[in-house]
Amino acid sequence: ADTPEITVFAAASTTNAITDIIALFTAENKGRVTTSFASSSTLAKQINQGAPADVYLSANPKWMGFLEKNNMIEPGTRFDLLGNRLVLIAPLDSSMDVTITSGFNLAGLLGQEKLAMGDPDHVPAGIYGKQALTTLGVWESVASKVARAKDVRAALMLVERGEAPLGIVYATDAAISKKVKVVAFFPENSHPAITYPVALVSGKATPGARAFLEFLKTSASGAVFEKYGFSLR
Amino acid sequence: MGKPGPCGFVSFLLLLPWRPWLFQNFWLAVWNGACEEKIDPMLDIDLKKVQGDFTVEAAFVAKGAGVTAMFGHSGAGKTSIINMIAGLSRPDAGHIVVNDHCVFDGEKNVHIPPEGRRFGYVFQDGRLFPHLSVRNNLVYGMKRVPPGARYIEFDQVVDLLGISHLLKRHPATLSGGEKQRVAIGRSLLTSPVLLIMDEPLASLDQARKSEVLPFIARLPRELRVPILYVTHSVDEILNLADTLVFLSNGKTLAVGSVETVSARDDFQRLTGGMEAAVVVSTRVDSHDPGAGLTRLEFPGGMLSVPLVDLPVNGTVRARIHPRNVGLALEAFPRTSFQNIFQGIVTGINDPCNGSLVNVSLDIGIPLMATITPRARQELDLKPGTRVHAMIKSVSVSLGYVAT
Amino acid sequence: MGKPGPCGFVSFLLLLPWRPWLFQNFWLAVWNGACEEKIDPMLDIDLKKVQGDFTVEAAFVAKGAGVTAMFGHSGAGKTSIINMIAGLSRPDAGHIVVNDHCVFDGEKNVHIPPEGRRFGYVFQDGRLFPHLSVRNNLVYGMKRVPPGARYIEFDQVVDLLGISHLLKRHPATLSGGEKQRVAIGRSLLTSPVLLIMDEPLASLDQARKSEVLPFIARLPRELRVPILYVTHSVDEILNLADTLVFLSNGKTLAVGSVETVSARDDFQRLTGGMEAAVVVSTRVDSHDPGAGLTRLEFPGGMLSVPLVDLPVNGTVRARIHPRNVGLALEAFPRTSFQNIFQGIVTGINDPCNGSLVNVSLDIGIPLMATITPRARQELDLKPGTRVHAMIKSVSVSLGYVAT
Amino acid sequence: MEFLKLTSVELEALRLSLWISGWAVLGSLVPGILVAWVLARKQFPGKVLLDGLVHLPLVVPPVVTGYTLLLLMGRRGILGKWLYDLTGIVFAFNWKGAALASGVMAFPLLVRAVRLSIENVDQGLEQAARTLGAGPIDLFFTVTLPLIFPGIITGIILAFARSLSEFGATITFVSNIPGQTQTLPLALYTLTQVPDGEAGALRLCIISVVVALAALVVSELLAGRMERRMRGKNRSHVGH
Amino acid sequence: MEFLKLTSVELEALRLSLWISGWAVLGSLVPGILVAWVLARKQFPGKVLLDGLVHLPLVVPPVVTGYTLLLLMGRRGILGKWLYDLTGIVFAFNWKGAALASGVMAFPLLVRAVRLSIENVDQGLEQAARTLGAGPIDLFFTVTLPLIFPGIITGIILAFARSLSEFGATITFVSNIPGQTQTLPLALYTLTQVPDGEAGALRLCIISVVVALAALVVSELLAGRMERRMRGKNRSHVGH
Ligand SMILES: Nc1ncnc2c1ncn2[C@@H]1O[C@H](COP(=O)(O)OP(=O)(O)OP(=O)(O)O)[C@@H](O)[C@H]1O
Ligand SMILES: Nc1ncnc2c1ncn2[C@@H]1O[C@H](COP(=O)(O)OP(=O)(O)OP(=O)(O)O)[C@@H](O)[C@H]1O
Ligand code: MOO
Ligand SMILES: [Mg+2]
Ligand SMILES: [Mg+2]
Repeated sequence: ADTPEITVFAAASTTNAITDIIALFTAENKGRVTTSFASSSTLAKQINQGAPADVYLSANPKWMGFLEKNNMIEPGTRFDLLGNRLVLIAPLDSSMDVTITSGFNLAGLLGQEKLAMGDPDHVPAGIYGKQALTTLGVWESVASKVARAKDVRAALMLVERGEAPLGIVYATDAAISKKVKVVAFFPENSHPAITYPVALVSGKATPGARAFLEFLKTSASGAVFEKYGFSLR
Repeated sequence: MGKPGPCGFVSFLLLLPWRPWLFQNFWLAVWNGACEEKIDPMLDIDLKKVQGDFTVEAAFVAKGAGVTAMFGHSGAGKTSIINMIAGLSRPDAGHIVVNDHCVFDGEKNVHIPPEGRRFGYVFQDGRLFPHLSVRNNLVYGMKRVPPGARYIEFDQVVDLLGISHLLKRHPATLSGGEKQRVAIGRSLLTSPVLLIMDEPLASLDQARKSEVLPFIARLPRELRVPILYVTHSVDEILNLADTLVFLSNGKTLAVGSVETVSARDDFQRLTGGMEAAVVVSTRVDSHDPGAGLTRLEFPGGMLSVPLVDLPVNGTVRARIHPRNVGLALEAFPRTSFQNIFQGIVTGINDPCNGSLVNVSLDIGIPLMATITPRARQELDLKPGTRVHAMIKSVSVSLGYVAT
Repeated sequence: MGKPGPCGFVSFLLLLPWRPWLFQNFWLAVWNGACEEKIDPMLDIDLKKVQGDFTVEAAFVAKGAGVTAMFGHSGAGKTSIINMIAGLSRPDAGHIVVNDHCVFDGEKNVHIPPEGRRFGYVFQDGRLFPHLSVRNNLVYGMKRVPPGARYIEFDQVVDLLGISHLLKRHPATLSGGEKQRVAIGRSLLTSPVLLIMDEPLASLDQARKSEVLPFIARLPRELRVPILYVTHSVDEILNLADTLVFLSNGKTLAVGSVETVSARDDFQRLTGGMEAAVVVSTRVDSHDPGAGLTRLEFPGGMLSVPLVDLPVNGTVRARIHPRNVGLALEAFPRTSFQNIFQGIVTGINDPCNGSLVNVSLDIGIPLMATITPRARQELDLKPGTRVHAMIKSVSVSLGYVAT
Repeated sequence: MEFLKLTSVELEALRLSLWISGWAVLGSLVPGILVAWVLARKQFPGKVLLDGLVHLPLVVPPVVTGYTLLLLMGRRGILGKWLYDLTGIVFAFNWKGAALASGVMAFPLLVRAVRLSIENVDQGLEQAARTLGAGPIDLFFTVTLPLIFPGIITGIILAFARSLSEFGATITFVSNIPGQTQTLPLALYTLTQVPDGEAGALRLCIISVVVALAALVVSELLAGRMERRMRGKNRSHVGH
Repeated sequence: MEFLKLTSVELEALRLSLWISGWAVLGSLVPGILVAWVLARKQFPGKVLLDGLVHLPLVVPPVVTGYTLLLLMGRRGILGKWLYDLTGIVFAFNWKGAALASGVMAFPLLVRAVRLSIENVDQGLEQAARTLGAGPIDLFFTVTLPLIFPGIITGIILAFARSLSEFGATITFVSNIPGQTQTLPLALYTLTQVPDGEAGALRLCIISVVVALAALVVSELLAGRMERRMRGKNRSHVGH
């Protein structure tokens, strides 16, 4: 019979996990899935302009809120799918040894060099990072040493290349790179909870799309997410 | 609705939606109609245009199919004028009427684009298409003329100009003279209704010139195509032209027959005086193949010239150069001078500070002889002296034009 | 180390690190040295080059500072040759030696770049710099010559060419003849050691020509600058040239004095026969201002011509056109003919199928008279007939060159 | 040479990139030449505006262009909606949109190159063509166009290369949908988001470069042939 | 006109953008003209490679260029390290790096425009200059360069506009540090990433456009003056 066609717009940072999950989903013959991975903001704006998305997985609640405000989200379908941790990373060969405590000497560790992180003005990981550093009382001292990257992956790359001795990224990003190591986890209470909300696009609440949304909650999916470093909400 | 005049018709066409290919055929229809009616070819030109500090203000009328030569010092405005006639630049005011068709009228705001005029134009600076082979350069204009309106053959032109071995080449590899010949061929092959040539033979050798010039001279007579011809060569003017337009500083100084205009002082000055000649219109009276002579009748009697192939009773222009006119007080038998005219000295002047003397004679027509002061003393010439003017028949030059 | 010859010296320079400004001064030093030593100017040229289907194979030597005219049909290879001499294209083999300096040698792999040769070149196609004003075009080359090596003044050139009113303009607005004049001025102002001119006067009016030609003619004599002059005008050749190089299909057919080369049949054919003339070298014997005559001595006696401003004992070339030579069986008194030579008919031929007869005479030198068949019959001319050749003094043309 | 074997995803991206860049160039060629001609030859009020408009996609970041396209040509867009009602053509989120985005981004480069060539055309030759009976349109095709051939080639190469690398405007306008809008740069971007993606990214990068290089070589050959013909094979040259 | 008053952040971004684009153009001008000349005039083995290399930044996505720059010119980069040791110049995370990235991205556009112009130069004029005593370098400055002025202007405008909009390579190579590397497009990008940033983004966009338009007008005036001079003020034209 006719397998449902589902289009998933997902934050680029979930590319691996979602790709794997879709493989599982189609293997069960539940439907054919098309994806588009881009930054959450791009996807949100596209959905707002009538993009053919059925499912939207955002890396932060802000852009989900934007779509909700514009009535582009099927009411009652939004839920928080994933969580993430914020970590301090260093190049693999780094000898740096850090414990994150209130007022730890980040500036001293950096010296003349930069701290790579997502742009604290808009990149979710950067926003969380700034909040964490502020809570820990070190933001003032390192603000001028921040290399604000376009997205988390760019920050990751700066550390990979050794251009920055330290960086702040998600645990999931640290997990995909073989050239960096996690130096320390930020205390979970140093920043608001990191959540990835997911929802159906308004008018797209088809059985297929609902099935996919449900499939994300299954333990099979959960295992995949955890494999890539996400925590489940 | 009354029958509209040509200018009216033209303005009407200009109101039509602008479709050049369609248009082109319209113009052709207009021209062809005209040609069939055998309207007497003529140019009626009156132009004014300001270009920087330079003002062109030229007006002339040339009647009958023929060669109109434009002559004037370098920078006199010749190229500027023919650009306007060809439609490449727009005059500020005036009118251009060719063969009774008005192609420009400042007041009625008529301005037919160049492609609607079907004038052939041989440019002073060649302007061959560098991306086309010589053959494609030649046929570029020809292809745009319906076969029915063509009066000249490809092979004929290629042979005349001696460019058959160049057809496959591209202009970049041609020599200066080869380029010039291709440019002439290209415009001839459009079978134009008026042929405009801007110093077309400047870089050709004499042998080629003497082939091309008579061919050009035949076009007006045989095909009724008027020619507007810019040149610095007095020889070419005297050989070709019916009407001479003499320009200076953008103004027409004189317009008229070659005979009258070329006799002007300012014309003679521009040609360096050296080239001055008395030009007479003559009628072919008879041929004498045995003696190798043709006899031409002119108001002063008969002029013998070497045998030429012209119809009896046709007219031909003869040029007698004052430096070739000898004077004697008696007539002598048994000389090689076939032309000895009795005449009377009408004036003597001395233009070159004592090294040369110009003697004006009346032998039925005015004639000039240039002699040395010594000869003047020996012959004791003064106004009223009766003399014999001796002219070698081979020193008389004839124009190509005869009708 | 022995003193290196010029070619060796040149190859040595070519090994130096390539610094054009430096180089330029080197070349100038080389040339200036030469000029001070007053080496007798000469051209020694031997070239071979294949261009497409066309092969240039030309060799000629011209001794003494003077005008070497290159003459040949359109496409004969004139421009190709002077491009090689100027250094703009490299011959496949041969050598080019100018004033004892070797600027190209195929075997020794010497090839001085054009800017090192300091030859002035007036191009057939103008090539003015469109981005520079006329004044800046004129001084472009001048500025690149040290003041000490300049032999010609800016004002002098501008006046001669009549371009002072154009100095502020840009080439785009100039007429054809104006462009040509600026191009001539531009190359003159480089004070070249050899002046190459490719049909430079083609688009000038006669009045301007007669001002510029004598000026050019003076350069070799007064400044010892040799000139290589390409032209289709026989007049210009006969007036200017000392040596005539006659080309056909890329080969030098003949090289030699104007007198000998211009007498060749193939030369006469190319000039249409109409321009043929007997050219004699003469010595200025005396001036007679009262009679308005200058007497020139030549192997046949004395030739009277209108008074000219030439030093006594100088040599000058006189041209006698066969069509201006009249024949009579007796000598007549009281005519305007100042030159009557007794001679003997040496041959008669009839080149034009009965319309003209060429009579060869011996009057001390060979002379030609063209007459009609009728005159031949009347005078009953045959080889051996004694005749009087009558030549109007004003019909003799003189060259500009005298030494 | 395992490394050189393309995966189906890569092949798909390559195919799509070529298709989209091809259409982008094809589609912008005629309007590009037209606009270049108008800018080179005509004087009219508002010329500066047209000029500015043409340069716009070059001046603003690609993302802005993409977003503007989304707003204008999206399914809800001002023009997009109207176009859909009129012709049924949809640009949003399909290859047509990607081609549109690439075309718009490449347009200024095409126009500038062609315009430069048109300004260099000797108008004397066009005048000659008119006296030979060619009207303005006729002569444009038979004289101007062949003479600006090198400029058109340059414009095409610039436009094609720019299209091939177009990322920001494309991902913003038509999103990153494999098989539909995922061109080489977008696939490359996706690969940078996954672990071990670097090798794949490098492969895609090499593919792009090879394609562009091939296009470059073809264009140089074409232009070279034209040039040789117009200058004469054995043109005199200045030696050193 | 509250809307038109720039905030200090915007002013800073504008200042930095102009500074960086200016240096990018200035720095690439001389090598660009040189490379264009070599490509237009010389035949040598490996010419295709040089040609391809020049086009590379146009062909690969800007992010890749930025990444490559990071690999090469970063503080730990192959060349960057060496350059630092030698001269003390650092490109990483400062305006110099931004200018380098912009310059590299704009380079192919500059080269192509100039090359096109050089190919159009009548070599007969250069030959004339040589017979007038100008050596190859002399004539390049006094004849070739003035004649390709329109091409240089076009190249500069393309390069400047491209620099002004450069985003991907810059943000990848030197990151987005306000006051140091945050140019207009980077500031604009930041604003597009927050839900309420549109008004601010529009302002920055308008600033970019105004700057570019001003540059465009100046360039057209310059080129126009040159053109008028070279063609003659009242040049004959074909009317309709
Ligand atoms: N834009 C301009 N500004 C000033 N003068 C100009 C302009 N355009 C042309 N002229 C002048 O107009 C005059 C006429 O030029 P034109 O080309 O018609 O001369 P011509 O008679 O054909 O001369 P030639 O025999 O030398 O070709 C020249 O003196 C030229 O300098
Ligand atoms: N690349 C080429 N391939 C074939 N033939 C060529 C090439 N380049 C030049 N030629 C031929 O060489 C011949 C000599 O040309 P050149 O320009 O030297 O003639 P020229 O004597 O100056 O003639 P003109 O008096 O017409 O200027 C011409 O017939 C020309 O067609
Ligand atoms: O949605 Mo993103 O790619 O984590 O900014
Ligand atoms: Mg003229
Ligand atoms: Mg020639």
